[in-house]
This record gives sequence, structure tokens and C-alpha cells, in this order.
Amino acid sequence: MSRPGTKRKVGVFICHCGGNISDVVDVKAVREFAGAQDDVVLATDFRFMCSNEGQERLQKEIKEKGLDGVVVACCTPKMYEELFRSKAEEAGMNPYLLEIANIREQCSYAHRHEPQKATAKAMRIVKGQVEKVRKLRPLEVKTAPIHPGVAVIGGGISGIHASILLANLGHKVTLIEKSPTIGGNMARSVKTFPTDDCAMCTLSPKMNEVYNHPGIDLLTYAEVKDAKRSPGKFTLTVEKKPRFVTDACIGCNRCTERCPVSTAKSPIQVSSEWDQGLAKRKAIYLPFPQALPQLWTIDADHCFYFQRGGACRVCQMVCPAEAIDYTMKPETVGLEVGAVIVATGWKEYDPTPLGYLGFGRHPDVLTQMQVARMLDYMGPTKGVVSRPSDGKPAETIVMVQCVGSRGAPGDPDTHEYCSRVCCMVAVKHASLIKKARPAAEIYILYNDLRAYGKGFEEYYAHSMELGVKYVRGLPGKVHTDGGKLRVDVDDMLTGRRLQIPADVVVLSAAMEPAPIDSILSSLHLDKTPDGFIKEYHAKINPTETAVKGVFIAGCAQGPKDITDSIAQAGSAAMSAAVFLGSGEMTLNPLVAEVDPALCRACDRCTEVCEFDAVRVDPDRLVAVVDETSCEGCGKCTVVCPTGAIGVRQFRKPQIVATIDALAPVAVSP
Amino acid sequence: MDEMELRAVERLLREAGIRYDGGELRGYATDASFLTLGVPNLVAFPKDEAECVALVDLAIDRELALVPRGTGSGTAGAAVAPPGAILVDMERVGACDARGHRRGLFSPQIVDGTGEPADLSKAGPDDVLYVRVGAGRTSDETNRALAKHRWTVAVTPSSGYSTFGGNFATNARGSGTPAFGPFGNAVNRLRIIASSEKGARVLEVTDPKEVRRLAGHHGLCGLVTELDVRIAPVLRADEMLCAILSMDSVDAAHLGSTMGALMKRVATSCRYYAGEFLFIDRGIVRPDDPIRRDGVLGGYFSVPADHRKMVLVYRGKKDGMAALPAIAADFPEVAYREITYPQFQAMMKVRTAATGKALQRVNVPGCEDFIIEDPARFGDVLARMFAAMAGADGRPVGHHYPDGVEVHYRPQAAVTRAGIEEAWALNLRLREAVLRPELTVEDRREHGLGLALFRDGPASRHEELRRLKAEYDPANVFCPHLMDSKLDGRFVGAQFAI
Amino acid sequence: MTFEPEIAAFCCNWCGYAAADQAGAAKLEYPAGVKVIRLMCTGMMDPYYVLRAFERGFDGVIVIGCHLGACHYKSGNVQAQDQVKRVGQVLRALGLGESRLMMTAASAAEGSVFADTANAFVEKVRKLGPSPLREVVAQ
Amino acid sequence: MTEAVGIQVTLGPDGGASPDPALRVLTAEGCIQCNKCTFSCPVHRVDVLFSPRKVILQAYLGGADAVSERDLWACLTCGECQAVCPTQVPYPAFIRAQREKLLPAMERTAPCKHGGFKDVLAKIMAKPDLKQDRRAWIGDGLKVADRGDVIYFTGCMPYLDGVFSYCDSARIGKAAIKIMNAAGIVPVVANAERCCGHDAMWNGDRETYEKLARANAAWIRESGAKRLVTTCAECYSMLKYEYPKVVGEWPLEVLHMSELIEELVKAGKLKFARPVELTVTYQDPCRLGRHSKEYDAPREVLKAIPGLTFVEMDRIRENSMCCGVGAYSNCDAATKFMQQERLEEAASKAGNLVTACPHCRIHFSCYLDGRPVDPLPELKIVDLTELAAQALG
Repeated sequence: MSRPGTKRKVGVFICHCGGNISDVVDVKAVREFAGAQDDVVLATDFRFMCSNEGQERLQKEIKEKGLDGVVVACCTPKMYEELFRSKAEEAGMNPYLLEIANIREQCSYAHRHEPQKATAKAMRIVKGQVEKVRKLRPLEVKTAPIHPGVAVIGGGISGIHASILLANLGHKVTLIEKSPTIGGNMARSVKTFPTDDCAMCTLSPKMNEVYNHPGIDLLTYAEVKDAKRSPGKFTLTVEKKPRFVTDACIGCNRCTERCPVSTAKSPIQVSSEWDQGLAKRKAIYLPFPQALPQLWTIDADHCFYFQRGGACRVCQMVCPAEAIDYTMKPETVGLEVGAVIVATGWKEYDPTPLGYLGFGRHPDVLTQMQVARMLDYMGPTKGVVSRPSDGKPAETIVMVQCVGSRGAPGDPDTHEYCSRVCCMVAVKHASLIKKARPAAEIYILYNDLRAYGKGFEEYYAHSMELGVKYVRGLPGKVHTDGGKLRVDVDDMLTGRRLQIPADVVVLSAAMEPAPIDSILSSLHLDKTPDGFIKEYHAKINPTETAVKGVFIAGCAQGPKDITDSIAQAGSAAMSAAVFLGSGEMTLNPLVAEVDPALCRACDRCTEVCEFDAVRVDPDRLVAVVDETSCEGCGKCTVVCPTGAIGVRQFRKPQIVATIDALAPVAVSP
Repeated sequence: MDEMELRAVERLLREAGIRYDGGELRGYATDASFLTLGVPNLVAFPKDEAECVALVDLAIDRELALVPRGTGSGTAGAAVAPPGAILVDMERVGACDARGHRRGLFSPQIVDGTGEPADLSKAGPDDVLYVRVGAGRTSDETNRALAKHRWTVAVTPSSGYSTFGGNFATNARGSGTPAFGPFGNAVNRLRIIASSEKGARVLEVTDPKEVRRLAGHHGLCGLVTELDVRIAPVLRADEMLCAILSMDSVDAAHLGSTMGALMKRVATSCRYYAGEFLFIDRGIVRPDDPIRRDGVLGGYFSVPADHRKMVLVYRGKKDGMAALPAIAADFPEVAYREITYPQFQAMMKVRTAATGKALQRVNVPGCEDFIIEDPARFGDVLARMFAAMAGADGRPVGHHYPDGVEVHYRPQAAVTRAGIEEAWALNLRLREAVLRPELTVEDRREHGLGLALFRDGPASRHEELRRLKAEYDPANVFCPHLMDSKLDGRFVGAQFAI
Repeated sequence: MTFEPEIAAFCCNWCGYAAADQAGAAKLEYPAGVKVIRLMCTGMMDPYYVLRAFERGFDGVIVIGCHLGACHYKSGNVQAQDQVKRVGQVLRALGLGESRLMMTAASAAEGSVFADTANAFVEKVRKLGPSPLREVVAQ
Repeated sequence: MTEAVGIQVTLGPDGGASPDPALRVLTAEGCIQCNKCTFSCPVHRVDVLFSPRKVILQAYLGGADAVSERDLWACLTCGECQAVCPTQVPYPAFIRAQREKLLPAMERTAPCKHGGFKDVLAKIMAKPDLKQDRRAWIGDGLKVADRGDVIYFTGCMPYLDGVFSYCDSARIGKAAIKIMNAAGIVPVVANAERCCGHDAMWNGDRETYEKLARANAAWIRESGAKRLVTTCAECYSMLKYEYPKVVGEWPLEVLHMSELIEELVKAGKLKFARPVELTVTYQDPCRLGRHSKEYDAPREVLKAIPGLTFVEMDRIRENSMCCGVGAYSNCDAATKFMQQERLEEAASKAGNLVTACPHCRIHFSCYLDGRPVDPLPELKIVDLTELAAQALG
């Protein structure tokens, strides 16, 4: 039967640290004390253990004495633990059998006026580590090869940018976009602040680059259904929705022209996502002219063929390329990658719940996104901001800021955070309108106006020169009586109450994270309270996540403008490239380990684990640790009722050994 | 089996997911015989028929010997594997859940004579019903499950924890035997994994005659995995009669012949479920044992120093036992008394205790089962027994079956080689004294537990077993050590280490 | 011989322990009776360790982790707080009183916080006197 | 033959007592190798490699130390084996003696984590000048005294809630005091009380156990109380049967709460006014049942509670199945399957499982708090004392 651990050969090396230690601590006494401990076969001291000579001493003794345990009494482990361990390994000892006894920072430095006490304490610190080392078991460092390839989820500007960078670095990229085209919200934005560049003009070259890049696989009209994580690899299940249009499509647009849906008399009307509901679209359509891929798509939910049992086959009849295939089925693609970048972006907040603003009740109350579409000369109103009610150009326009943003804490209808871009969007749209029609009267009702970015303040100032009127104060109500819009607002600067009759009221609605909960849960990603994805560290790793190999770019992480999104996409791409480039990931051996004989599979460990690193195997009914995700925090070891789970090198007996050694009883002065 | 072979077998078992113990094996070096010793190379714990089949295939393929074992409660040594053999612990067969964990509780499947499912809650007292159980199940747990319907396993050997497979292999007898015969007679159907040159055969035996033939196969023919076992309604207190008949005397011969004559009469004119007897002397239960203070039973434990007291206990249906008081009345020396069922059970406890309750001593089995067909000779046998065992420890106990009186005797020995040899010598003396040559072979018929005696058993049974083995185990993988080839396939029984 | 409190200081690797190092590096002094035990995270702080420390004769126990929200492992320090609260009940029942046990936070940069905490706690324990369990142990 | 020689070597001179204390316990009765023990053993059912009979034979053949450490700790000391043993081989006692003998040399003491917790708690309570505050949990409206005829021995109850979050154990104590008060008894709840030492003893730490026993005996004797009541089956078995072996005879009458309630009800001093409309079944705690032979009092109490429907499980009294953990020395994978089996049995009979030991309650509740092996019907674990207190109205 097993008796106490077979004899160990522990060596203790005490460093003088050139006086830093030895001036206070009686090194000789400590050495003699250490030499007297069980299993200690060698106790020696040296001026500088960290010097080459010191390291050679360490290695020599390990070889000669065949040490299977080492305590180096010196400075904090944060300094040289790694170094000494690697040296020990070179000398043929398992590195994890080496421990540092911190007798500098936490002894000679801290108690430098009490040499006796410092010496006594040093002895106990050393004993503590000796006792721990006697209980340590050798650990093997496992590595897992990182599967080549990266998946980018979301084909907006962030996703596009990250994909291109990674592909250029030679990584195989799969870009997954759930709508029929890439481009995302930037494609809708007409112009970009603060330079009024044409958004599409900057975007579509990048779209084309993605589309034509040999290193990028484009999966549009496709959604990530599930993700499995295994050491070094993510296995994504992607569902490609059927377009019912084959690659044979030549983009002649005949089908769209002839499609009966959304025509005057048609019982089926579809409003255009692209035009934010300001225009109609057909059942078979191309989202917008520059859409990529240039593949038409049938919206089965609004198509006579599918809704009326094959009643209509017009598109098939008119298609010269015979590209229409009503029998297409959804197909699932299995995708194996080493890293994932989540760039799922944002959607505009729907102000309907804020009834007092009249959105949804009065056709002339719009959101900035809709205005953006109107400002597009190819858009529903050909570039003129006009009243949806009668199509007449709007002479008086009132923009309301912070709609859905910066709401009262706990208000279910609004968000507490600031959406960061709305101010500049309003300024941008106001300026554009003014430039087009100087006569138009534009009010921007704001609370604080945030022009923090490069060139933003100037842009804002310029808009004032153009005559945009800024009123500090948010409206109590938008009156819609008699079909006329009137905005009442108290100007907080003048204290006057303004009553502004408006043709159009534009709400600067908040940015919300796109709904991606399923992706989050299957990738084991968390959300911050604001609903955006939680980054690993808000300041120093904003583009990494707690899950190794998963990175975030763009508005999925929080509201951003295009500039920031691009910057962050770059950062995410870089992090991913470094991760993938490392080829294999070494698994930290200091993580949790389960003794199946003791495990009750009670699920308590899985409940407390922050990293989804431990699961219960339903067949064997034991908890299983995923060593790639386990961080080794040891929360599970506390809630485990049986002690089945323990963190390597921090197991109960190992910690207890230290406690006992440090305790008053442990030392006989 | 050499080391290499052993490792290979272990690997195969691991791959097949069959649990096994290759480590501490001395625990399986014996069964309740305690003297039969042999350390197996490996103990396998199959959990179902599939795993049994895998084992048999493995054995045939590698020419290994398999020795089936139930709970090891046999006193014959048949459940002991000699070196080189794999011990197959059948405890778990048909008694495990999907994860291979044995459940102490189960809801048994009830079937009728044709094997069709039957509903116990609707059953009448005279229905002939069976419980379909895995070979690893025991009477105790099955009875626990049947209790709520007030039914019970018809034939329960004194060790209710022995497995059905084991009961069948030894064709054990016990409570219920007077009414239903030995265990084998209470089995209607069974599944057995037999061998062939090519591999395992799973056979379903439904012909009662064939089942009877297999009963008492001592594991020679294969691994029995499932049986349909006869069940009977539990007797209600008001329809049951329990009685004690006791007599004490200085003269063993007189005691024996009187009680023998009485038993003969009972056998002919009563139908009873259980007839048990024991010989009480001062030391049979401890001085502080509560039973001594029992108003009714206490009396039976006061015995004059030089006397021997025989206590005979019957249990049966009132109507079947009607004649008992009258019979007892014809024997003036015999005291007759009716007792309750709990009192009956208490006496049974004493009976078990009588076979083993000694400081640092073990019970040496062997010459333990005399079956005396003609109770008239009981006195004679008894006299010679007591003479032979004069001064030795241990107390005879016995059963009264309609076909004869069965006496168990286990000498008790200090757990030392000297002590054990002494006890064994006593065994031999007893055998000489009791099994005189002029007795017919039938008088020494083995009971399944007395395998050692089988050397002297009836040739007819040898032939039968030899034929059975040839039919069911042509590959000769099951307990080959029990057939001594040198004696041209003559069945020699388990080997004792002394 | 004056009473020198013996304190077991369970420190998480990332904050508490680093703070102790920082304190030393900054030559901030605190009594030698304070013995640091390194854990990766206060999340692995088991009530058992606290009791064990007292059983072995420590006069007080401090648990020092990261500030709330700054835990290297997200929420280890939150679990630790909960555990410390639990074991507090036990200490009360044992008559040791909860005041011999304290949990606090010190970031890696807050050497002074570590030193001040250590000094303050030692003084507090000095006032409480030796642990009733210690007499037995120390001999 | 060689095996037979082995027998002689290991057991020493004919019949003479073996020098090995553990083996002496074992051979005090002759094992007839009938295997009833193994078959009745709940651990064996889950883990076939664990077999009391095998262990005993190993001890016979190879000496007590041939028993592996694993087997030593796998045993629940629940005593089912001894209950069915024809020669009553005191298997748990043997295991205890063996643990005691080997403890100093063993790597692994009580392997279960909470075992460690209770272990250190006991060690602390074994220290002389300890000033406990054991009454914090009592709360208002309940009367306890410093001196009196009746001691309420709370055991480790005041400490349990510090660890076992899912199981408010103090309720048992409150219920007990409520009942006693209702019967005009103002019990002594003493701060001088220590852990009863049950776990220490069963896990082989005799030194700690005896310290605790003496400490308890001292204040109990001094208190001059005539009776001592406990709600814990473990305390009961210790104070009633084990203490005299250490502290000598004492004039104290030790009662389990169930015994007291039965007595009070029979004597008409306690009236169960409010019906408790529940269907319950009863778990015999090993320490109360098999170890102390108290099977009836708890059942009498249940029968006395109006409105209560009491259904027995299939395995009861000496055949009762253990809750799966003995002395917190072994809680592991095997335990899990035992508990599933027992709780299935209970749930098939009633919606509430009543037990008379706070530790059975904890172990079962712990199981229900986690993920079950297979889905279980709705089942509550209730302590007998709580139940009785409910009936007081």
C-alpha cells in the first residue's frame, strides 16, 4: 500500500543578491536551517543566482546530485522564476519542480531593520517552499497545433478590412456575411465625416478587393449556426441560405423589372432594407447596384412562387441565363479554422418605444439612417431630404440627438451608453443639406455635442458657418396634431422655450449591437452590460476576448465611427495573425485537473467557471477540463465537494504544506 | 497463462470494455469452502450477455479456462479458479444499469409457463408464475421486489444472497424444496452461453427436461445468463403453521432413530415448505444472546451437560400440516409446540450461527453433507458421527427433505495449518465412520456443495455430466480442471489444498 | 516578551502578491510576522486554508486580491469574498471572532496599500491579543 | 498448499491473539467466507473491485497491512456487512482500527474535501482554551439555559451552515429547542461543547477524538445534567456507546431527539396539534440504526404526527442503505451512484425523505443540489425533528 512519497532529492540555493538579501538576512543560518530539512540533499548560497555563474551552479548541482526538486531563495518569482525553470529543464529536471522562495521583496527589503526577524522569516519562507516542492509532481507541457485559417464573421467595413489584411499576410480567410451582399452599414452612409468623402467610393474598392482576393472565401447570405472549440481549432457550422439564383446570373436585371411583387396592385409589398423602408423592392432583387457578389436573390418570404404555391414563374421565364432555380435548399458548410474574428457590427436603434417623439406615428419623423438614404442621389428621394408624407422637399428640419442613447440608468427603452457617432452624423447630414439647399432651416437639438475626433471640431464649426442652428436642449414632445409637426424645446442656454414647426424631424438614433446571441453563446463569448461583446481587457486588449483565438473588430465591441472601426479591425487582424503565426499554442500546465475516481459530476465546477473550461461528460459522468480554455484560477477547487478537481502546483496538500511551514509552530526558534 | 498472454488478455478486456481485476487476486483464492485454494490469473466482471459472449469467444480463441462464480457462497470450491484460469464473476450479469452499475433494487419481469409476460397484481394463489432474472440476481433482492405483491421465490437456499446462476449450477436445495424440489426443478427456462470449436453459442433452453439435466452442472457447461425462476405466494400468517419438535437424550442412537422415525412419518403424511433441524448444546449461542431470554424459545437452550438436544422445525401450509400434531403425539419423548413465523426465523438464525461462531476459527467444509434416504438409519449415522467427532468443535445441522435427511457438519479449526489439518483429519475420520462401504452410493449423493465427496458419487451422474459437457462445451473452456483427463473424463470435484 | 502577531496573508498572484513585491521594492516596512502565501487567484481561496492557518497558530488571516472588476480571472475575488464571509461565521462560532480575518484589495501598483493594510491589521490583531489557539500550538 | 502455509505465517501461533490490533478485531469472530458482506455492500455494487470479504481474506492471508489504502477509504463503515454477517464479523471496527493504525503513515487521510474541513474544525475544537459562541443561530423566542437537567448537544450543527450552503442545518436545532420548550424543557446549550469526535474516530485520528471526548466529558460531568439529547445520529452513537470506553462510565442518560419526542408524546407532555399533510418515508441513519440499534423511536414519532402518511422503503432497519458518505471520509463517484439508487427508492415511495441525522440530510441534499445521474422525481430531504416541530402548530 502506498506510503508517504518516496524520498525526494531537493536542492536549496540561497542568493545573496549582492547584499540586497545578505546584508539583512543571515544567509549562512538560513542555509544551515535549509540543509536540515527533510529531503534536502543540498543547501548552498551564492552572491548572484541570476548571474550566468549562478545558473551554471544550479545546472551542475541538478545534474550531479540528480535533484528532483529545487528551491531558489532569491527575489520575487516574477523576476527569474521563468529563467531558473528553463535552466533547470536544460539540466534535465522537470521545470515545474522548481519553486522560488521570495526572501528579498517580501523579507530582506520589507524588514531590513529587523535582521533577526527577517532571518527567521526567511527560514520559514524557504521551508514553506521546500515543503511545497516535496509535494510537487512533474508536469508535462502540452501543445496543440493551431489549425490554419481564420473566419471573419460580418462583412461590414471592419470585417472587410480585417479580411484583406489577413489574406495579404497569407492567411486563408473565410468571410461570412448573413445578408446577400457585403458592405454593411457603411455602404448606406452616402458620405463620411469629417471629409464628406463619398462612402461608396472608398468602400467599393475594398469590397471588390475582398471579392477578388484569392485568399478570401466569401460566404454571403450565410449564417454561423454553431461553433465548437477544441485545442487549437474552431469548427464552425455555417448555413448558406438558398438564393434560388445560380452563379449563371449575368446581372441583366430583367427578373427584377418583371417581378410582380411590390407593383401597385400587388397584394405582396416589400419595403427595401437598403433604403431603410423609404422605398419598395421586388421579391427578386440586388440590394444595391454595387452589391457584391453581383448575384440576384429571391426573397422567398415575399415571392409569389413560394407564397402562392408556384403560381408565378415570371423571373424564370424572363431569365436569359436560366439562372433561376426554385429548388435550391439551404446547405450547411463545416468550417475548420484556427481563429475567429467577430465583426458583426451594429444596427440602428428603433425609436418607436419613445412615443413622445412621434416616430412611427407620423411619417415625417425619420431616423438619421433614413436621411442618409435620402441624401443618396441614387436613393429614394434622389438626394433631396423631403417629406415622406407628400414628397415635398423639407424646408425646416429638426434633428434630435441622443435618441435611445445616454438614457436614464435602468430605463428599458433606452441605452445608458453614448453612441459616439450620432453627433457627427447629425452635423454631417445638416451640412450636406445646407450645402445642397442653403434655404433649408436646420435645427440640431442636443444635450452635449461631442466633436472629439481629428478634424471634427472644425467640421462642426463649419456647419455653424453654413447656418445650422444648434439648440442646447432635448424636446419634451414632438406634436403631430393636424398632421403638422411641431417640436417644443427649452433652450437651456437662453432659457427660452422654442416651438419649432418642422417639415421633417430626424432622430439621431442609437447604435445597438447586431443580434448575435447564438454566435456569442456557441463561441462562449460574454457581453458587457451594454450588450456589446466583452473584450479581454477594455484598455490593453480591446480586440481580444477571454476565449483564446477569438478576436473582435468594429462596432461588435462598442459604438465606433468608421475610422475607429478600421483601426480596430487592423488591430484584431494583427492579433489574429500573431496567434495563427505562432503555429501551435502551448497549453498552460498550471490548470485544473480532475480525478475521475472522486468526481461526482455534480456540475458545481461548471457553474462557477468563467471560461467554460470544464464540462460534465454525460456518458462517463465525470467533469472534463478543456486545457485550452482553463486559466487555472481555481474557483472550481473551492466549490468541488469532494476535492476531485485541483489546480496543478496549487493542490490542497501543496498549499497546506506551505501554510504549515510558515505557521508559528513550524519553526523552533 | 504467462505474463505476456495475461497482458494481452487484459488489453482485449479493456478494449471490449469488460471490467476486470488483475491486481489483488488473493481475495478470489477461495469461496465459502475456504480450504479450496487457487489464485486465478484474472477475474472478469461481465455485466451482460454480450460481454459473456465476448469472454467465451476470447477463451475459445486463446484456449483459456473460464470458471464461473456467483457470490462465492458455495462451500464446495467449485467457484474457485486454479492458476491459469479466468474467474468469471457473474454477480453483475443481468443486474446492471446501462452504465454498468449494479442496482440493488429492480422491478422484476414476471412471466407465465410459456414465457409470456404476466401481471403479478392480478395473479391468483394457484397460478404457476416465474420471475425472469439475470443470473447475477439473488433471492434476497428478488424477494424484496416481489414482497409488495406478497409473492416470493419458490426455492430459496439458506444463503439468500447466492446468485440464481449459482443456485442452478449447484442445483441447491433449501426452503421450499420439500414442496418444489431442488432449485433446478423450479427453473422453467434459461439462457446459457455454451462453446463450440468456432466460438460462443447463445442457447435458450426451454424444455423442462433439458433444464433438469443441466441443473447442477457446476459450471462445466457454460455461463448461464438468464433464468425463469418459479415464484410462489407468500404464506399468510393465518394459513401458515410453524412448529418445533424437540427431544433431548444422552444416547445419540436413540435420539436419531426416534427423530428419524418421526421424520419418516412427517415425510409421508405432511406437505411442508421447510423442515430444518439443529443440535443444541450450551455454547451454541452466546450467554448474552437475547434469544435465551425469549419466553418461548429460551427454553430450548437449556440443555443438561451430557445431553444432546435435537430441535426440528417445520413450516408449511396449515392444511398440509394437519397431521403433524397427531404424529408428534405418537412420540412421547418429543415435545411439540407451535410457534410464530418470526420465532421460526429466529431459530433459523441460530441454525446458521451453529455453523460458525468461534473465536479465531474457521469452518472446514468437506465431509459435510450426508443424505440419508431412509430416516430409519438416522440414529445409526448420528451415533457414529457423534462418536467420530467426540471432542471436536462444530455442530451438525440439517434439513429434512421428503427424499431424505440431510446432515451438514463443518468441523471448526484454528486458523493455523495445524488446526486445519486436524479438522481435515476429522473430516476423513467422519467419512470413514459414516460412509461405510455397505451404504448404497445413493446414500452419499452429493448435494452440490459436497463436491469433494463426488469422487465417490454415482457413476450414472458422472456419465451424465460428461455427456452434458461434450454437448455444451466441445471446446472445453468451462472448468476443465474439474474433469480429470487422466481419469478418462471422470469428474473429480474441486481440489483441496490440503 | 511582547506579543508579535503572526499573520497569514493569502495573496493572489496578479495583485496582492505583486503589491507585496512592490511594497518591498519601495522599501516600505511592515512587521515580519506577516507571511505571504501565494495563490494564483483569491478564487482558489478555500475556507479550509483559513481554518488550517488558525489551527496552526496564526493570529490572523488577510486575503488580498485584485480590486473588484479587475480580477485577472474576471470574478475570482468575488467568490473569495463570499467564501471569506462564510468562514467568518465559523470563526465567530469558534470564538475567534471575525475581526481576525480580513479581505482587501491591492492592485499590483499599490505597494503602499499592502504595507498600510499589513501594518494596520497587525496593530488590530495585536490589540485582540494572541489567538486562543496559538498558545497550544506554539511550544 | 503454499497458500495454506501462508495462513499459518500470517496468523501466528495457534489460536493465539494476533499482535496486530486491527487483525485482532477482525479475527475476534471467525469469518466463514460466505460473502454475504460483499453482496450487501453498497460500495461493491458500484465498484466490484471493492469487497469486504476480499479484504478480510487478504487480512487472513497477508496480514492486515495487505489491505490496500484505497479499500480502507472506500469503506463507508455503514455496517451493512456486519448486519448480514452470520458470525457478525465487526468489519467497520476493523477498518477503523486499521485506519487508526496506518493514519500516521498514510498519504491520503479523509479524501473528501469537506472531510478536510470538518477535520480541521475538530482539531481546533480539541484545543483547551477555546471560547466558542455556539448560540448565535438560536434566535429569538427560543429558551435555552446555562444550567439544567437536560443538555441539548448540538454537535457540529452551528458550524455546518458555514460550508453546506444548500442545507440550512440550523433549522434542526431551532426545531429541537422549540419542541423541548413546548414540553416545558429549557435545554442547556453550552459554549463549552466540542465536536463529538465522530469523524476523527472513524477516520483513525484517535488522539483528537480522545481529546474531544475528555473535553466534553469534563463539562458534561461538571454541569450535573441528568440527560443529554442530541439531534445527530453520530453524536448519539459516540456519546452513548463510544465515550464510556474513553472516559469511563458516566451517570448520564443519552437520548436521540426521536427517543425524547417519543417519550414526551407517550407521556402526553407533547401534543401534535397541527396535521402535517405529507407523504414521507424514512432513512435509517447508519449511526442511529445499525450502530446503535435504534430503529423504532423515529418511526413511532412519524406515526404520532397527525396527517402524515408514512411509507417504508424496501430496504429498512438493519438492511437500510447508507446515504453514501461515512464520517466525510469518502465522497466520490461511487457515492453518487449509491445516492441515486437510494433516492430513487425513496422517491418511488414518497415526496419527502425523512432522516434523523443532519449528515444524511446534508449528503442527500448535496446530491439533489447537483446534477443527478438520472432524472429524479420531486423529493425533499427533511429532518425528523423539523417535521415534529411543524406538527406542534
